[in-house]
Amino acid sequence: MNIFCILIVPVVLAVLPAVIKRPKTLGVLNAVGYLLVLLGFSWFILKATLPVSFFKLFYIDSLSAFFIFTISIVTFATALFSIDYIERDVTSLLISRNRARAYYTLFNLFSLSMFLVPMATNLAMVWVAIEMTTLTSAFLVGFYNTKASVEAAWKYIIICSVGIIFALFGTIIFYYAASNVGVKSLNWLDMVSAGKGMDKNLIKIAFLFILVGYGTKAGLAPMHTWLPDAHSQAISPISALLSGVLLKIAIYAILRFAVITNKCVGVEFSSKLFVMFGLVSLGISAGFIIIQKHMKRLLAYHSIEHMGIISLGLGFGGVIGAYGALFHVLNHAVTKSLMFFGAANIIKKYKKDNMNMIKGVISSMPFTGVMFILGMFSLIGMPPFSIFFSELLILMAGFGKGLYLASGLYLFFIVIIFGAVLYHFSNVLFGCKPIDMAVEKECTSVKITFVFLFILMTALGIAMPGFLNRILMSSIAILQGV
Amino acid sequence: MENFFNIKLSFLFDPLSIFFIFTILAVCLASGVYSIGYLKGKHSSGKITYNWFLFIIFIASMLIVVTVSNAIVFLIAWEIMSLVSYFLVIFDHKEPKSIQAGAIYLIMTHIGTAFITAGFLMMHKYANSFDFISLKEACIAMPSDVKNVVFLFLLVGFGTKSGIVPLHIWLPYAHPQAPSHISSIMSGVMIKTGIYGIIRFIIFILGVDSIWWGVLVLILAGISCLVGVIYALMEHDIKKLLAYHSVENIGIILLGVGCSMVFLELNMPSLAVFSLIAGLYHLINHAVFKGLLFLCAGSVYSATGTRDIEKMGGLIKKMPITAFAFLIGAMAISALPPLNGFVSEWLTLQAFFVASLTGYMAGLKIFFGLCAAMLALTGGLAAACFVKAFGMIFLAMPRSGKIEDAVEAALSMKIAMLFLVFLTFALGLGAGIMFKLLAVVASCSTGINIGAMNFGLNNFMIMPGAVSSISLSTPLIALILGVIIIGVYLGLGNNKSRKYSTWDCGYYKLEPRNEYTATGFSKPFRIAFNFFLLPYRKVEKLRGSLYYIKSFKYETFTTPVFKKYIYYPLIGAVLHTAKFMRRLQPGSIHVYISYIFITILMLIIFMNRF
Amino acid sequence: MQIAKSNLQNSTVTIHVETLFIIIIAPLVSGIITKIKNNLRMRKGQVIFQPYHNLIKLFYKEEVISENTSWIFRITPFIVLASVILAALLAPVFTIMPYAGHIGDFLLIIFILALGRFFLALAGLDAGSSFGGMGSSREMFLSSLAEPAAILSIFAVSLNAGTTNLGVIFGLHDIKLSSIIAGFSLLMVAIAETSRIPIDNQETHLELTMIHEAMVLEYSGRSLAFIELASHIKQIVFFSLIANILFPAVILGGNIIFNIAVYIIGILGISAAVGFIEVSVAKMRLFRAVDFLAFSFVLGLAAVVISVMGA
Amino acid sequence: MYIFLIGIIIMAYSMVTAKRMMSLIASFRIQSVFLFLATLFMAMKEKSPELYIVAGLLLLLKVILIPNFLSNIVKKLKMNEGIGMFLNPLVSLLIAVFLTYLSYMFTTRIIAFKAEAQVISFAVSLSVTMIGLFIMIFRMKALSQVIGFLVMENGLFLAASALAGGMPFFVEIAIFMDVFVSVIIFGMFIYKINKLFTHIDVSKLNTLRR
Repeated sequence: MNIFCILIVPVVLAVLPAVIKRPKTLGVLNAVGYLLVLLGFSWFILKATLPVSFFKLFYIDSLSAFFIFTISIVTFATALFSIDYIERDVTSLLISRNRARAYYTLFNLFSLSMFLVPMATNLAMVWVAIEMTTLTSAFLVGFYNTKASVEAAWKYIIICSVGIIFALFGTIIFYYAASNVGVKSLNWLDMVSAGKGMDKNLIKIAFLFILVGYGTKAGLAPMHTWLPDAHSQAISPISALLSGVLLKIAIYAILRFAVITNKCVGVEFSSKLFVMFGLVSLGISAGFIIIQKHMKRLLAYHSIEHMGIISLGLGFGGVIGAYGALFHVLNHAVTKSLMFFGAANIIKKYKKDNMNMIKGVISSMPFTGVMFILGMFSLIGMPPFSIFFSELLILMAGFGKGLYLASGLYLFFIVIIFGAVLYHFSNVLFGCKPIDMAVEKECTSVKITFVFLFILMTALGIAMPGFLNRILMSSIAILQGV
Repeated sequence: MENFFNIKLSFLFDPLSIFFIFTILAVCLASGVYSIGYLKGKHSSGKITYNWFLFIIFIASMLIVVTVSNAIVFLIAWEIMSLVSYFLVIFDHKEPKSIQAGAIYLIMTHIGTAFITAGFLMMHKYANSFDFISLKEACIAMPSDVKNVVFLFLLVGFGTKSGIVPLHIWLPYAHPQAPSHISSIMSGVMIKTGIYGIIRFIIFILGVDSIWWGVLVLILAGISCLVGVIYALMEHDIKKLLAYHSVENIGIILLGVGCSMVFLELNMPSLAVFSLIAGLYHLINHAVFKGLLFLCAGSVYSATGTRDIEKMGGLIKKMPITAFAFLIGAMAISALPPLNGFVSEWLTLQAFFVASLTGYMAGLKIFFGLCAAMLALTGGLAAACFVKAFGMIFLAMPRSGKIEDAVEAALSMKIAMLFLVFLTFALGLGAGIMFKLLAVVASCSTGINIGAMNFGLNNFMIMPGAVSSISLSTPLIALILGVIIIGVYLGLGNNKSRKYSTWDCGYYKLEPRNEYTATGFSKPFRIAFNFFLLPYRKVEKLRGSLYYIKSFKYETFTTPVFKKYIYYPLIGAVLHTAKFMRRLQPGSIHVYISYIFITILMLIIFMNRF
Repeated sequence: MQIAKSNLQNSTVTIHVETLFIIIIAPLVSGIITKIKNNLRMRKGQVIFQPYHNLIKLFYKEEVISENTSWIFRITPFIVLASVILAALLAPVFTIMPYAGHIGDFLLIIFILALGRFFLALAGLDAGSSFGGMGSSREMFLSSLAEPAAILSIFAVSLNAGTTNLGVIFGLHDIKLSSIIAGFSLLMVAIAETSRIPIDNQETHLELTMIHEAMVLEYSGRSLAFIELASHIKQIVFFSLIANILFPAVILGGNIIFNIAVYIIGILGISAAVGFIEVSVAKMRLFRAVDFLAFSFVLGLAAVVISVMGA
Repeated sequence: MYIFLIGIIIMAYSMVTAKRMMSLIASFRIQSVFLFLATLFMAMKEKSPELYIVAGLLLLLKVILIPNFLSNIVKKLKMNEGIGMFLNPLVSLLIAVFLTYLSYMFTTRIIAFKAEAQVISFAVSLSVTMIGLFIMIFRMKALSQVIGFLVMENGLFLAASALAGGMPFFVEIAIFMDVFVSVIIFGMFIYKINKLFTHIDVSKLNTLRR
């Protein structure tokens, strides 16, 4: 039953700030808690035989296990990173101690809601949980109460709510379709089993609504518009969570519905849609990355690109494509959070976000700089880092399926983005640092965070751990509906 | 993951690979020794260790690239090679120029990699494996139009790495910025991995499918030769000059390779082998003498602190060893007998001659004739360029104060340079033996059995008996030249002579300012090739009065044709689109919501299209 | 293998004899040309042996060496001399040499001459006078433009012969149109290479028009003698190439006396032609010379095309 | 039954034409009342206790709490002035009608229902949702966007109950809670915006772009 520690830990940590006043202690406890979650869950997926379900409310198969695993990694890293970050915010009087405590509460609520999504059996519950993620994270986006951040938060919450309403509409139609064939339940398994007989037209429309709705949350263009604002204005550790996990959760929800849809109307329908959205996202993000000036916005658009890649992988389909897509989910989560932490450090150090005004990071903050440049190369798909392989897998799937045009465009956009990102960041990283700037000494927790993520992103590139491979394969089996 | 790529870390040590291993090791050994003296005192010890770290990875990755027998591992090693060399290019990471150079280099090479990847994946589609052997087998059954596409992709991909025109633009940026021992490796060896790729993947695995492949390669190669050497003539930054010569020499190598591709298609096996030998021979030669030249340039740079040859002069007295080494390198690259560059260019010319003698297509004959003429022109221009380079750097009087306190390079640097000088001679004089060895390499990479063809019976002369009755013996040439020179010198050399100043046309005294400059030297060429260089001049007159000009400044420039007419428009187009797309995000939430609405509407309307 | 060796020996013997012959008569040819020119100008002119006198005079003169120069300047004369002698060794004269290609072949001559030119140009820069530099620059310029023309004409000839082997080429038994065109193109190249009007002018030392003379301006005494001799030899090498293309020695059987006669007639004819051109044409500007060489290039190309056609 | 549906759609139109915040809220309240009645009707028809509870919750939340909360905001921020229109009422009304027509066509053409009741109710719910979206797009004020959101939600609720006789019970509860919480949070943000910008015209919130 240790699966419940995942849910209990955030709850406990959420109420903890009421009793403990010192932000630092809170932060440390937070980190420890999420370390427990990570270890506990890894132990769980090593030992337990999936799928497991708990009194009809929670159902964990390999797919959800994989996503929970991703979430727990990123949340742990974020918690670890938050310690020092929040501490420095407090000491530099950017925020009061109470706000710091509020931060920890919100952080835990946010991660709780995110953990809930992959566990829920009931698709409506999935919807509720996702809406909860929006509501909880909205405060974290608007955390600094500046004009910009509140604006971003408003856009975030409104646009996502609209999207989510569409998703609910889709869910309802699914439910209706299911009840037409006599399955009066929103339980995923039942719906899958009923999938064959459902009315094709209904399912198609429903899936469109789902795709647009959750796609809004997942940051697929052209519904991505909230994403750069929210990511860039959110308090930096949270940007990592948003881009690393939140988007993936929406993808998870889409996947669940896609399985039913494929059962009903065949694979072609969903895969075409995925490819289309993927390409559009890639194109739009490429365009915006080229002319981007702000570091965190650039990273945000880069997340859009990666969501596009994932959706392309799902669209290209086949075992290889799906494998690449899921693997990419994990890789992007790890790497992107590393990048956001690096950006956080840099922006804190230079007090500005405009990349034209930042120079010589390598010399001014060696550790962060080195990690940042490695992370950058991982992000734009250089071996031996893991993203290279997932991108290659997806490309392979595309060529294998004979979708030459799509694969060609994919390559083209990747190359353009490669150039743009390299250009922007190499100007930031190298060159001479401001003369009066002291060389940064990162504290241990930050260093541990970076090293942890770096090891992950390299190790995944060099060798695939067996249990992960097993989980991925069985999740693909689930996606293929066997 | 592995189970999809079925990565087996298997290696392939056929003669081709071994040939490249030797080439790489020879140059890397020299530059490694060189870097000891070159970096000492310039950088902190930490920086030097960092350099060694990268250096080792660089060499290792190159070795893996040329030996591995799995396309995916090849790709990985390829990318790592590019990445490490990028870090070496921006070794001096505070200098904005090196940042820009590094960015251009990595972006260009990544574009190339994208093409290579596409090519590999298309092959993989037919082979369902990335192992070379199974790829080779699969390529036999591949439809020919797919083959053509794959060929073009691979050509563009590897061409970018090896810097054939018009994909060459990164060389003159990256080579000068890297530390000299690195630029000697990059220009000497790394760009050759592109040639390796072409030979391995196009000739060995894909197999030549139609005649226009070879012709296309030949045309590109010819253009590369001329463009490279003409730009080199205009260039006064010594390392940029050498970089442009790399473009030229890659062209010459590809002339051999392309020739052999044509013959493979026309199935004239002996000729195919012969011309591939020519190409490979020039490859290793270029590796050696270009490495040598870059090392010399490096020691000149570290002695004088400038790379501008207009500011040099008279260094032959200050640094005799370097001067000697550079002279040998210059002679080799201008194809003067009996050195190695001469042998390979002679072989290439022979290939063209014999080709057109035994060939049966009239058009091809004339085409080969033109290729030969182009090669000859290139040789002449290269010689002119190196007369300029050597003359301006080492001869006559110093042209600026920078020269005064120049000293001879450190011991390790001298050793490295002399080692390469030795190799230059060895490759020149041991032509017969090399020829035989290369025959084996060529036969393995073309898959032609040369047992029947009596290539190189003799150790002292090249006798391509299979293709023609002529032969060439560099040792004999060296011998005769030596005998005559020494004989004449001993017999008649000692003569009473006295020293006096150069004739100064009755001017008070001859100053460095009267000397002929590099710009002046290259002026005839600038005018002769103005249709391509599009030169323009900037004249600044500072007038005291209407009739009296205080100072007069005259500069001349040449238009970078490829950048101006190919790359800038492309980049401009991309940026323009991006700027246009920016309007999509006006920041108004209402617009954003309407996007969602429109999307869902469109999707529903076109639902049944999906 | 054995046969090859033995042939090598006897052929090298013949080569040596011929080589000595042309080295000896090389200055004479220059003298003859000067004589012809003078006569055409209605002058009496010097005796045809004048070049020998000059050489001997220079040979015993004291040598003045600029103090700016380096060892390059000193060794250059020897290298130049050696290179042209080697070229002379390779050059076909009046025997069919079935294995003349053992050292090298037709192409080697061009490369060898390039070696000498390279050092001469360096020496021109070495002294640091502006004339030397100008000379080297122009010399390299013209020669690099001349090379493709030479290659093409040789290409045409060897297309006719079916090989690049000298002996075989000049053993070819009928004169083809293409060979003749190629010969003319090679003649133009020779004019450029031997620095004669309309490209260059050996007689004047007018500062701004010098090319070859400017390069060797700093030389004096014995070194100058060597260089002069070298240029004489270079000239005769080119002439004998052209002679063997235009007047193949062996039209009627391999009678050695006859061959020699034909050869000498050929050389005289070419000298006459060159002399006539020199007196009848004005010297061109440097950039007109480009057109001149371009024309010879076109001739060469035409020769190739025609020989491909089979004429 | 149709009475209620017609009432709901009429209210939607009146919201489209509403010029002032208060009238907007009021018509939303009435629409919710109609919705409540519709649910009650259905509950009576199917005699299911769950539906009664749902109806009760509907009454509590959508008819009483949320509208009161919103009108409190209006009072506190003293902004019962125009809700800021990109399009004037007449055009908006035309568009709304067009949307209704569109959704009707959609329902009949694409999802071919059998029962006519379903057609009507689905068409109504869809058009209400669309109109809610329309309000969010074409009204400038933050509050009007919130109301648009609620209208969409009403449409969904109607769809749910009309199509499938309501979602499973606890799902309904959860969704209600969710909507309630989100409205609260919207409100808090509206306060924040008002504090920082001294207005709640979100069309002026466009500093973050590209």
